[in-house]
Formats: sequence, structure tokens, C-alpha cells
Amino acid sequence: MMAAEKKRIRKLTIAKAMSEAIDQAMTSNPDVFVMGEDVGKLGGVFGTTTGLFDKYGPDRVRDTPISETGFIGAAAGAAVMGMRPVVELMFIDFFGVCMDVIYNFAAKNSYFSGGRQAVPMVLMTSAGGGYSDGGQHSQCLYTTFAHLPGLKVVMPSNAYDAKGMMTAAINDDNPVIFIFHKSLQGMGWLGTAKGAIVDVPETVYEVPLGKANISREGSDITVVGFGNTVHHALDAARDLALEGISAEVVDLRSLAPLDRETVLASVRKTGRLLAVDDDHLSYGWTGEVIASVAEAGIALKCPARRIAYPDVPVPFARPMEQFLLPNAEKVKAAVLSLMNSVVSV
Amino acid sequence: MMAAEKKRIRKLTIAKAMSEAIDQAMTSNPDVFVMGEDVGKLGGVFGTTTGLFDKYGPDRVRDTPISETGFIGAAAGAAVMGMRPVVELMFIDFFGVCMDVIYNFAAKNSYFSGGRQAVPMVLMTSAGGGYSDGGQHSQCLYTTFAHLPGLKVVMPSNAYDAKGMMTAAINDDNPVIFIFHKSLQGMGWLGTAKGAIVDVPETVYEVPLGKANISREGSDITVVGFGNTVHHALDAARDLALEGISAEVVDLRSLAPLDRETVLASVRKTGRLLAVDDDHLSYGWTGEVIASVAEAGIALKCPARRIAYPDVPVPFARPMEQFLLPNAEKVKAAVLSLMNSVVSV
Amino acid sequence: MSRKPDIQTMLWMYKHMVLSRRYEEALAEAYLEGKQPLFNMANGPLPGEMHLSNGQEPCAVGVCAHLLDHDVVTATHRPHHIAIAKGVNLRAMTAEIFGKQTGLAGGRGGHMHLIDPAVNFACTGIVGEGLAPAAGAALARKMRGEDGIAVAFIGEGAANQGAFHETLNLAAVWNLPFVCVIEDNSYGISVPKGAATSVLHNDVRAASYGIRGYHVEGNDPLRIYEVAGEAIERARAGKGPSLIEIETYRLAGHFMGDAESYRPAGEKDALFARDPIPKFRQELVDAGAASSDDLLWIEEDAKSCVAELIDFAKAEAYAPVQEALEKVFV
Amino acid sequence: MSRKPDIQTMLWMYKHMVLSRRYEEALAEAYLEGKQPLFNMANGPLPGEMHLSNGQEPCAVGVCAHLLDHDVVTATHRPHHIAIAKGVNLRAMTAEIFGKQTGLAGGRGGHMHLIDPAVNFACTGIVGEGLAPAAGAALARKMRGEDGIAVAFIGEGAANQGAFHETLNLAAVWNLPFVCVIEDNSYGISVPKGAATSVLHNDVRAASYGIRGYHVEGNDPLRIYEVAGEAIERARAGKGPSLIEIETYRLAGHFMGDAESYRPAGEKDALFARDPIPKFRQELVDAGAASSDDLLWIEEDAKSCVAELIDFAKAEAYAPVQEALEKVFV
Ligand SMILES: Cc1ncc(C[n+]2csc(CCOP(=O)(O)OP(=O)(O)O)c2C)c(N)n1
Ligand SMILES: Cc1ncc(C[n+]2csc(CCOP(=O)(O)OP(=O)(O)O)c2C)c(N)n1
Ligand SMILES: [Mg+2]
Ligand SMILES: [Mg+2]
Repeated sequence: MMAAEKKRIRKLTIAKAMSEAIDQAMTSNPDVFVMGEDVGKLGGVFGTTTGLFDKYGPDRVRDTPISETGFIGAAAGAAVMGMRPVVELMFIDFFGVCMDVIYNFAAKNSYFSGGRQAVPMVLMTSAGGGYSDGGQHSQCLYTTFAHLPGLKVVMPSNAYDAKGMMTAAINDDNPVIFIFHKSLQGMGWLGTAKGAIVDVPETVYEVPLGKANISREGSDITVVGFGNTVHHALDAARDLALEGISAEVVDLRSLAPLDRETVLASVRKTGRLLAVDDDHLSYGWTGEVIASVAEAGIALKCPARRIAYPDVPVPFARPMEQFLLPNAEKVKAAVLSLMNSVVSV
Repeated sequence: MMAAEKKRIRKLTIAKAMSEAIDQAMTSNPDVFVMGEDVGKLGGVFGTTTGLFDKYGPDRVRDTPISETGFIGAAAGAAVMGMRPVVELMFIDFFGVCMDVIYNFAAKNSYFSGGRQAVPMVLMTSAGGGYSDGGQHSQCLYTTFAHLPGLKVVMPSNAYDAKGMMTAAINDDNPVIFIFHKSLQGMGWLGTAKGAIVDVPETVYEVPLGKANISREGSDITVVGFGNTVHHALDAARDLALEGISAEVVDLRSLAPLDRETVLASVRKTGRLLAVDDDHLSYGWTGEVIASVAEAGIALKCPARRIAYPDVPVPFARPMEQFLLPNAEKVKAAVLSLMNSVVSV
Repeated sequence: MSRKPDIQTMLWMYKHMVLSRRYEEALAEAYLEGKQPLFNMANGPLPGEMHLSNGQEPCAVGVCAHLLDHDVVTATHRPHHIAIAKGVNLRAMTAEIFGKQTGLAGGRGGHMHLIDPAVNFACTGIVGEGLAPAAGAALARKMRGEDGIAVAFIGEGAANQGAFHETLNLAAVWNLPFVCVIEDNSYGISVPKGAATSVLHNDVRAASYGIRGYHVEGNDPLRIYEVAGEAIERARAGKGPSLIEIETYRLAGHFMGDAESYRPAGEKDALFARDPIPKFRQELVDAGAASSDDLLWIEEDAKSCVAELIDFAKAEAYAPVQEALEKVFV
Repeated sequence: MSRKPDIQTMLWMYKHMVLSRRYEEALAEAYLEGKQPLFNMANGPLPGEMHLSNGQEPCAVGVCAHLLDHDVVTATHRPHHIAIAKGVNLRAMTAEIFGKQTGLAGGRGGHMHLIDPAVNFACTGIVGEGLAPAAGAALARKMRGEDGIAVAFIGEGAANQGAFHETLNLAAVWNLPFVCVIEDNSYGISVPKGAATSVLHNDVRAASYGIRGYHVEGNDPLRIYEVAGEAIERARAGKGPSLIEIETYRLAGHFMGDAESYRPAGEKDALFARDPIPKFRQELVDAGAASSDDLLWIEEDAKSCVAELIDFAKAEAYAPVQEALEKVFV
């Protein structure tokens, strides 16, 4: 956060930061509007549209039927006509009922129109588990979106980024999948990582999409996280510092575009790489990050490693789910083991 | 292919091999049936059900409405009741209209039932471009499926594997995504890589799912392919042999489960790795393969490399599409450059 | 062609309504453990979302009274009343809701994923997801010449999902032994039916598929029984699918923790005044189907049954965490 | 409330029917280049799938005669007749179909992806995909208080996609200026309507949304004009969406190369005998709307226009291949 922006300091949750960004965009641009299930009176199941219904009314803050193909497709169609819809898919787990309009229509319309037709739509959607919501309400599915060209795919790890990235997403002329992590959202009924609730300026500002952030500088190892796992990495890094290990934490913030440069620069500096994801391991972004480093031919002091959610659905029972999730302890243990491992490549 | 199986030698296309496997399964097991768009009289747009309608009639070879959620969901439901449906999603590009029943229902039903309810369904679907069918009929999307636990995801590179893998898929009690590549399918109107049309025994046999195949042995470099790119690798390997380079070609055959062991063993032997995919590069399987090798800490003689389809939709114009696709020339050039590169890791 | 339930059936219906109500009251109590004073969904012996069906019991019993074990039922995120009426093993179900090893799925599923193959019951958490699999189950029964039909329960909100349309069309084209039952409780979470559905009653949508449509008013178990009986008889007789919309109401929020501020003032009170359980009880007494004492006996029985179930489930062990890695494939 | 077209409009309709027919005949000829004797879809100046609309021209002109540039149209994988009637830039469209740099998308789209923002026309290759975006376009017009309605053309097969249901419900709930036009050509690829659709005519499905439904028989441009006129007037007047099903037929296969062996014997001959173009021509002459000479002039004009278009498109250059990497984002 730049000092100049800190006019007044307020700690906000990601939910509030998202609502505020949308609110400010709606005030300054009549083309911006919101739709989705329960975004009206309820203010969004995850608080993303708190206060907007009262302020802007049902025309610009539209509750929809449970028809994701219908209303997300409609959002994309309205965007083609120059509106700037912010549309909510309540849980990312529901993508399967509406993916076609997202990835075959919204994502490809620029290409199919030779760049002459924009789809300035933001699709915001919640991801992540950890609170025992079962296997159809706890998934991450990040790379399911990031693998498909034509979509920007981002997720903030804190409220400052959330506001700035939402503003940037609304201003972007391309479809943006704006993921927010339930463990960071700041809904009282969900519990929230402390580090996600940070100072947020009242002014309008953008955090550019597609740029990773060095959340903590370090010299011994690069730990890459995304969303909630950034906090696991930061928590571990604090602990590790006490043991004399200096971990650099990279918050990807965006999977598409992927800021390979920032990751590579960090790994070049530290010579060690750990990637931490709460999405399923195989074909997840950790593989992409490690492969990018491998391709670049960066000499590592020990083999890269990843911690990710195993290739199993998310179980309901709390002990099982917690066992499968990444956490700071696992990050710390992996870093320690990497620091102790011999140079083998 | 084992010698004992070669009772009578017939060269078949993948399409014929798939139909034959389904036919034999339908003969021996009344629970096996087929459904999908145009699988009846037409025999499947890609010839996957040729002759079955005449032999088994409309009850067991069911044309469906254009309702993928409806009929794939119905297939899954029938499978739960003990039927063994083989259901066709005409193009993998259409997954977006029906993914929920595939990945949230069929894929997770075993888990959600504690393993007490099987979903023995085969979903066969065509993938791949190269014949100018435009951006909604030319996609690969392999890892879109492989990233989601609970699905087996396979693709044969030749007719022998196609028959054996289809038989194994039908016999498998779990949902199998059986991808077939249009460039290998053997439909006259599509053109087919010669190497896909091979001898196929008339007997019933299985090729186990989840096992990669060494398509060609070699000692200098491991080239990993999947489906059509196996043929690019083989073509390049033949050429490279003339230049004294011995390339080992690994045909993954299955992304889920992924046979990491076979890949690692090959790379341990050759010390070099090139992965070749016609799916989009980022978050594709090539990253997963390279990351697996990196994690294993295998010392490479040069950085791993990948060739994949760039992160752009598939353009219609033939020159553009061909420019983006992997091919034997690109594989050869990459191998040569890797063989000449200095040891940097 | 259908008829009123006999006395035995009526008592069965009452019993299962009461059992469901007591069951959910006990779940609600357990759910709040560890969540007070601060409500955090992740806490307590029953973490995660909890969707109660209080008020909707008539739908479950009125339909399931006609079903046998081999009949297939798919339900939704709001499944308890239906599971109970379908005869799901209640010990295994309760253990599952508490995430225990002896649960239906060893704790992998939870309350939105209750699958009991013995009585062909399943539910899922994605709106509309159960429809097509139910039709497929009906197809399987038909292809094999087996007895048994399939019933998909959905909410009125789900009738606007594409899966609804695709499944009803498919079931009609293939003349499947399939019934779709819509529990219209007026809301999809906070969104009232009128803001989401372009017709007043979803039974008119039967016309889109050339099938029978039925509408049942008043959340009345006996009327539901009659209408469902007709639809199910038709399905069994090979006369094809039907669509039933039942006017019902939920007495609780969408899920536990829902502040229900979207409800017009006074709505909740009016709903409680129409609670179908005391109403049905009175009808039974008035009709001489049972004495107040008999019914008291049923009610006491339900209470002790529920207490036993909750005690059992709470006492059961969690599975070893490594088992989370199993059963991805059968 | 609607009326018959005036003479000028009738001639416009005839002209665009003829233009579309000649256009597709020329495309068919070009398509076969390089594909004989062996038909390989990848070969020739026009590779890939090619879906012709021969026979369906009345639907396009009967509807589009009522539309202005600011009205939005989404079409399907079978888009040419509609694109032509909507006034898409034919040079850019033809260049696109041939994959050339001056094409609508610089060759990135091809014949299933023709987008002309100037006249608000677009089409896509996924069955049913254009529906919801069209409703969204209508929503945008409405929210901004702009003139213009949206029309989504689909095939009768697409009326069984979930998107159909979701979009019509949404359009009805929001009272959008939206019309869904179903071209019922009896087949979805090889599957006859009766094997896929549970009702005879899709207009009855309007009842599911409380909107107007219309059915037009006979593939008759004048009748289509009248009915579409009424639906479009209603949409413009804020009276909400409508659903129109038009009985039409395709004279060609599903795509070029289709052997059409699924057709009953004699069907094709019967269809050709009912070819709407000579029929409409005769009606125009009989009605005294135009002399045979006038019509000949229109026909000659169409021919030369098409010849010029094909020559132009063939002569145009392909974009440099590197441009394939551009325009993923605007
Ligand atoms: C496809 C999908 N969209 C949205 C949701 C989130 N959601 C869960 S329940 C619900 C409301 C369902 O309403 P209704 O069908 O009327 O059932 P009710 O909750 O009233 O029983 C919603 C929107 C979901 N689970 N699945
Ligand atoms: C979702 C989806 N499913 C299947 C297809 C393959 N497909 C392309 S056209 C077609 C038939 C469409 O039938 P209809 O809607 O009647 O249009 P018509 O071809 O007759 O003009 C099918 C099945 C597709 N493109 N998209
Ligand atoms: Mg409801
Ligand atoms: Mg058709």
C-alpha cells in the first residue's frame, strides 16, 4: 500500500472491500450493475453486495432465478452491449452448470470478434473449504478456470488487494473471474484469517491484475501461495524467522495472466521453491509454477516441492478435512525439510 | 501388443476399434448400452457406434435430445442402478453445458457413498483440432477433466489401445472419461495419422487404464506425448534416429491416474525431458509432468522443455491454426536444441 | 383413480412427520453447540451448513407413503424429512451427519450427501443435480424390466435450472417411470418465488413435456398423498412421468444462521400458526383415526428414538483421518 | 395488430432469400474444392464444418424484415441466411468464412463465429449458447432505456437445452424485449424432432413462462413476417418476450458431407418440391407485386453480388500467422 493512499486508515474485511469497490464503481459509472442469487436484500451470501440494494435498488442490484447459465450468459450479453456487470456465482463449485457461457462465450468473444467486441464482465465467486461444508461447497478449482484462455483469473489474499483488484476488474474490458476465499472473506459466521483484514483506503484505487506480490521478503527459500495459502506461508515464515530461516512469500494474486517473472526472480534469488495450494494437487497451479522454474533452467539448491490438496473430493468430517488441507505447520515442516535436504539437482 | 493375441491380424481405425469393443461388451453383458446424440442410425458422428443400432436396436443404442445434462446425468443415474452406459459427449468442447453431473455427481458418488455405490459409466468424447473446425470444436481440455478427482481420464493413440482401453473402461466400476482424438479417429472425412491404424485382435482384451506405454525406446531424451502428440514424437524420433539421436517416446495414455513412475524411470535413464501437448500450455499436463520430475530431484542434463498449444482459443484460418499446433518438426527442433544445450541445472 | 390413505397409512405419515420434526429439532440443538455466543459455522459437533425442513414434512410423507425400497428417490440440500420418510437407516444417517466412521459414507458426505443404497435414497448439494440421475435410475428399471420408479424431489427454485427442463423432456420422450416433486416453500434462500419464476405454479410447466401436472395447495398431507398416489400409479403402469408442485413452507431459515430479514413482517408467525403437524394431528383425532393417547405415544416414541440416535451418533468415533484418502474410486 | 408486408418489403424479403441461396450455393462450390474425389474436411479453401441453411431462408427474412441495426440477433452454427437478412457486412463475412485477414475476426472465427458489431449480429457453435447473451443484450437495452430488442434464433433441437428454459424464464421474469425464434427443420443432425422433443410444437412451451407462443406452418415468408411482426411489436412496446416456432426444412444435409441416410426415402424430393423460393416468387408474381422481369433482375443481381464476394474473399490474404496470438483480450 502506498503511503499517499492512506488518507484514512480503516481495517476492512474482504467482503466489505469488495462491496465498497463495487459501490464506488456503481456511483461513478451507470453501466456497472450487479446480479446473482441473493445479491439483493440479502447483500450476497458472502457479503459481497452489502448495502448496494438499499442504495441502488432492484434494477441495478438484481436477484436472479437459480439459473446460472441464464443469468451469467445474460451478464455476458449485457457486457457485450457495453454494460459492466458484476455477476456472482455463489460457489465456484457450481461452475459445472454454467461453464459454457463463461469459457466458450465470454472468454472467446474477443477472439471471435477479432478484438472488436469486449466483454467487460466480472464474475465473482467464492472458493475454498475448511468449515465442513462438504464436497460440493468447499472446492477451489482455480486451474479449472485458469487453463482456459480468454479469462483473467484472480484472487486477493487481503482486503486492500480485494478492493483494488475489484476496481481493476470492473475497469477491465475483459472477463475477469474474481475468486474470493471463504476463509478470508470476513463473514462472522465463517471465521477469517486475521491477515486478510487490513487497512483499506476510502479512495478509489486499482491493484493491477496479473501482478504477483512479494508479501514478505526473504533470502533462503521462495514460498508461493495464492489466496488462503499466502497466510499459511506468512504464518510459517514468521515462525521460521525465529529459527533463522528467511522465507520469501510470493502471493500470486493472479493465475491468468501468471506473473512468472516475479516467481522466477524470487527463486533465482533464494534457490529454493515451495508452492502451496489448497486446490487439488494434480494439474493444479503448483505444477505450473514448478515447471516454469524448471524450464527456465534455474539452478536450485534442492528439488522444488509442493503442498496441495490431495486428489480426493473434500470430505465433510472435520478431522478428515483438516487433515487434507494445507496449513502453516505443513508449510513450516516442508521448508525445514527442504533447508536440510542435500543439493540433488 | 502381445504375440499370443495376434490370432488374426486386421488393421482397424480407432473408431472401428471403439465400436468393436462396445459391441463385444454389449454382446456379453446386457447391462451395457449406449446413448448420445446421433449414436443410433448415424452410428456416431465420429463412428464410435457403427453398426450397433442395427444389431441392438433403439433401446440399447439410444439417440438423445440435445440435452447433455439430461442424458449424461441419466447415464450416471442408470450406472448407479447397475447398468453400464457408454455415453457420448459429441465434442469435449461441449463440457460446459453438462460438467456438473460429470464432476460433481458421477465423479464424487463413490466418495459420497463411502464406496458403496459405483458409477460404472464411460463418457466418450472427441477432442482436438487441426481441420479448421473453429474455436468451439477443436479444443483438447484434457486437464480440465484430469484435475478433478474421481474421474479416470484416458486417451488412446492407436486402435489397439483404443479397443483394449474401451473394454477396460466399460469393465471399470468407476466413471471413465474416454477421450478420442479426431486426428487419429480414422474417419475418412477427417484424415488420420497413419500410426493410429494398427493391427487389432478380434478377441476381447483389456489394456489397463492408468499405465503409460513406452512407444519407442531410446536413450538420449524422453519425449512424452498423449494422443496425437505421441505420433508427432514418434515421427520426430524416426527422423532424429537418422541424425544419431535416440529418443524414447512415452505415451501417457492416461492422465488420471497419471503413471508418474514410467515417466520418471524414462527420464532417469535419458536425463532429458520434452513434453508435447496439443492442449493449452498453462496448467496443462506438460507442467504436471515436468513438476513431477523436478520434485523427484532427477538430475537433468538440460532443463526440461515443453511444446504445447499456446494460451489462445483455436483460430479457424488454417495457416493460423497450423502455426499454433504442435507437430513433428517442432518436436524435432526442440529435441535438437535440447541435445545441444549446455548442462545448466 | 387414487384414494385416501387408510388409517394405518395415516398413522405412518403422522409418525414420520413427527419423527422428522423431532429429529431436526435435535439436530438444531446439537448444531448450536459450540456456536454460541459467536456463530461460526466451522465450530461444534455439527459444523458446516445445516438446512432444516421443518414445515415441509407433509411433502415427504405424502409421497413416500407410496414408495417401496426399490423405488429410487433423489433429494436436495434439504433432505432429512424425505430421507426419514424413505426409510433411510437412521443410525447410519445420523452418524453421517455428525461425520462419524459408522455414517453412511464414513463421514465423507455430511448432511447434504446422504446416500443409502439399501433404500435407493440419495441427495446432493447442487440445485437440480438429482433430477437427471433419477430419470436415469428410472431408465435402468425400465430397461431391465425391474419394478420400481424414481422420484426426484426439488425446490421451487430448482425448477428454473436447465436440468429441470432437460430431464423432464427426456423422461417424457422415453416415457420413463419418473415423478418430479417440487416442494414450493416460496423461497430460494432469500429470493421469493415471484422474483424468480415466471409462472405462479410450476405444474403448468408439465405442458412443455406433454405430461401430467398436478398442483397441491395447503401443505396438506392427505391431499399430497392422493395426488402423489395418482402420479406414482401412472408411473408404475407405464403411463409416463408426472410433475407435482406442492405448496409448502419452511418454518426455519434457509440454513441455520439465516437471519431471515428478507421475510415480510409477520410471515413467520402466520406460518407457525399453520404448522402442519398440530393441524394433521387434529384431523386424525377428528376423523377418529387415532386417539390423543395413541398420538402421544407416537410422539413420545419419536422423541426417544431421536434422543437415542443423537446419543449414538455423538458417541461414535471419527474415522482415522487417513481414510479421507480412500473411496475416491470403488 | 401486425400486418402483411408492403410490396417493397416483400421484394426485400425475396431478394434476401435469393441472395442467401445463391451465396450458399457458391460457398458449397468453394467448399468442395480440394475435397474431391476424397472428402477430407481439412482440405480446400474452405476447410472445417459447413452448415448450409438452404430451405430456411423464409425464417430469416420474415423475422429480420422487422429489425433495425440496433436490434440484436444471435444465431447458431447455421447462420448465413440470418446474417444476410440482418445486414451483416458481406465482404467481411465472406472473408471470415474463408479465414482471411479482412474477415470479421481476421480469420479467427470462421463460419460458426460471425460477429458484426455494426449490426449487432453474432452466432456461435454451441447449441443454445446464443440464448442467454441475447436476453442479456435485451436487458442492457432496457436498463439503458435504449431502443432495440433482441432476437435469438435457435433450431428445434436447441429447445431441449437447459439454456432455453433458463433464458425464457429469465426474460419473462424481467419482462425483457426479447424474442426466441425456433427454426424447426425437423432434425437435430440425424435425430428427428419426435425422438428428441416431447411435444409436437415448441410454442406450447411458452406456457411455462407465461409468455406468448406462436406457431407458423408452411415455411411461408409472409406468415412468418406477420407473426414475427406481432411478437417484435410487443417486445418493443414493453409487453415482454415471445416464443415463435417456425416449421421450415433444410434442403441440404446437417453439414456438408452428410450422407443423410437417416432421412426416409423420398423426403428430399418432397422438400425440393416445396422449395420456398420458387413458391414465394410465384406468389409475388400472382399478387402483382413484381413482374417476372423485376425478379429476374433481383436474381441476376444476387448472382453477381455473390460472385464478386467469393472472388474478393478468395483473393484476400491470410493474416500473418503470428496474429493468431492476438485478440485473446481486447
Ligand atoms: C446450481 C446451484 N446454484 C445455487 C446453489 C446455492 N443454493 C443452495 S440452496 C439454494 C436455494 C434453493 O431453492 P429451492 O430450490 O427453492 O430449495 P429450498 O432451499 O427452498 O428447499 C441455492 C440458491 C446451489 N447449491 N446449486
Ligand atoms: C451443446 C451442444 N451439443 C451438441 C452440439 C452438436 N450439434 C451441433 S448442431 C446440432 C444439431 C442442432 O439441431 P437444431 O438445434 O435443430 O439445429 P439445426 O442443426 O437443425 O439447424 C448438434 C447436436 C453442439 N454444437 N452443442
Ligand atoms: Mg424453495
Ligand atoms: Mg433442427
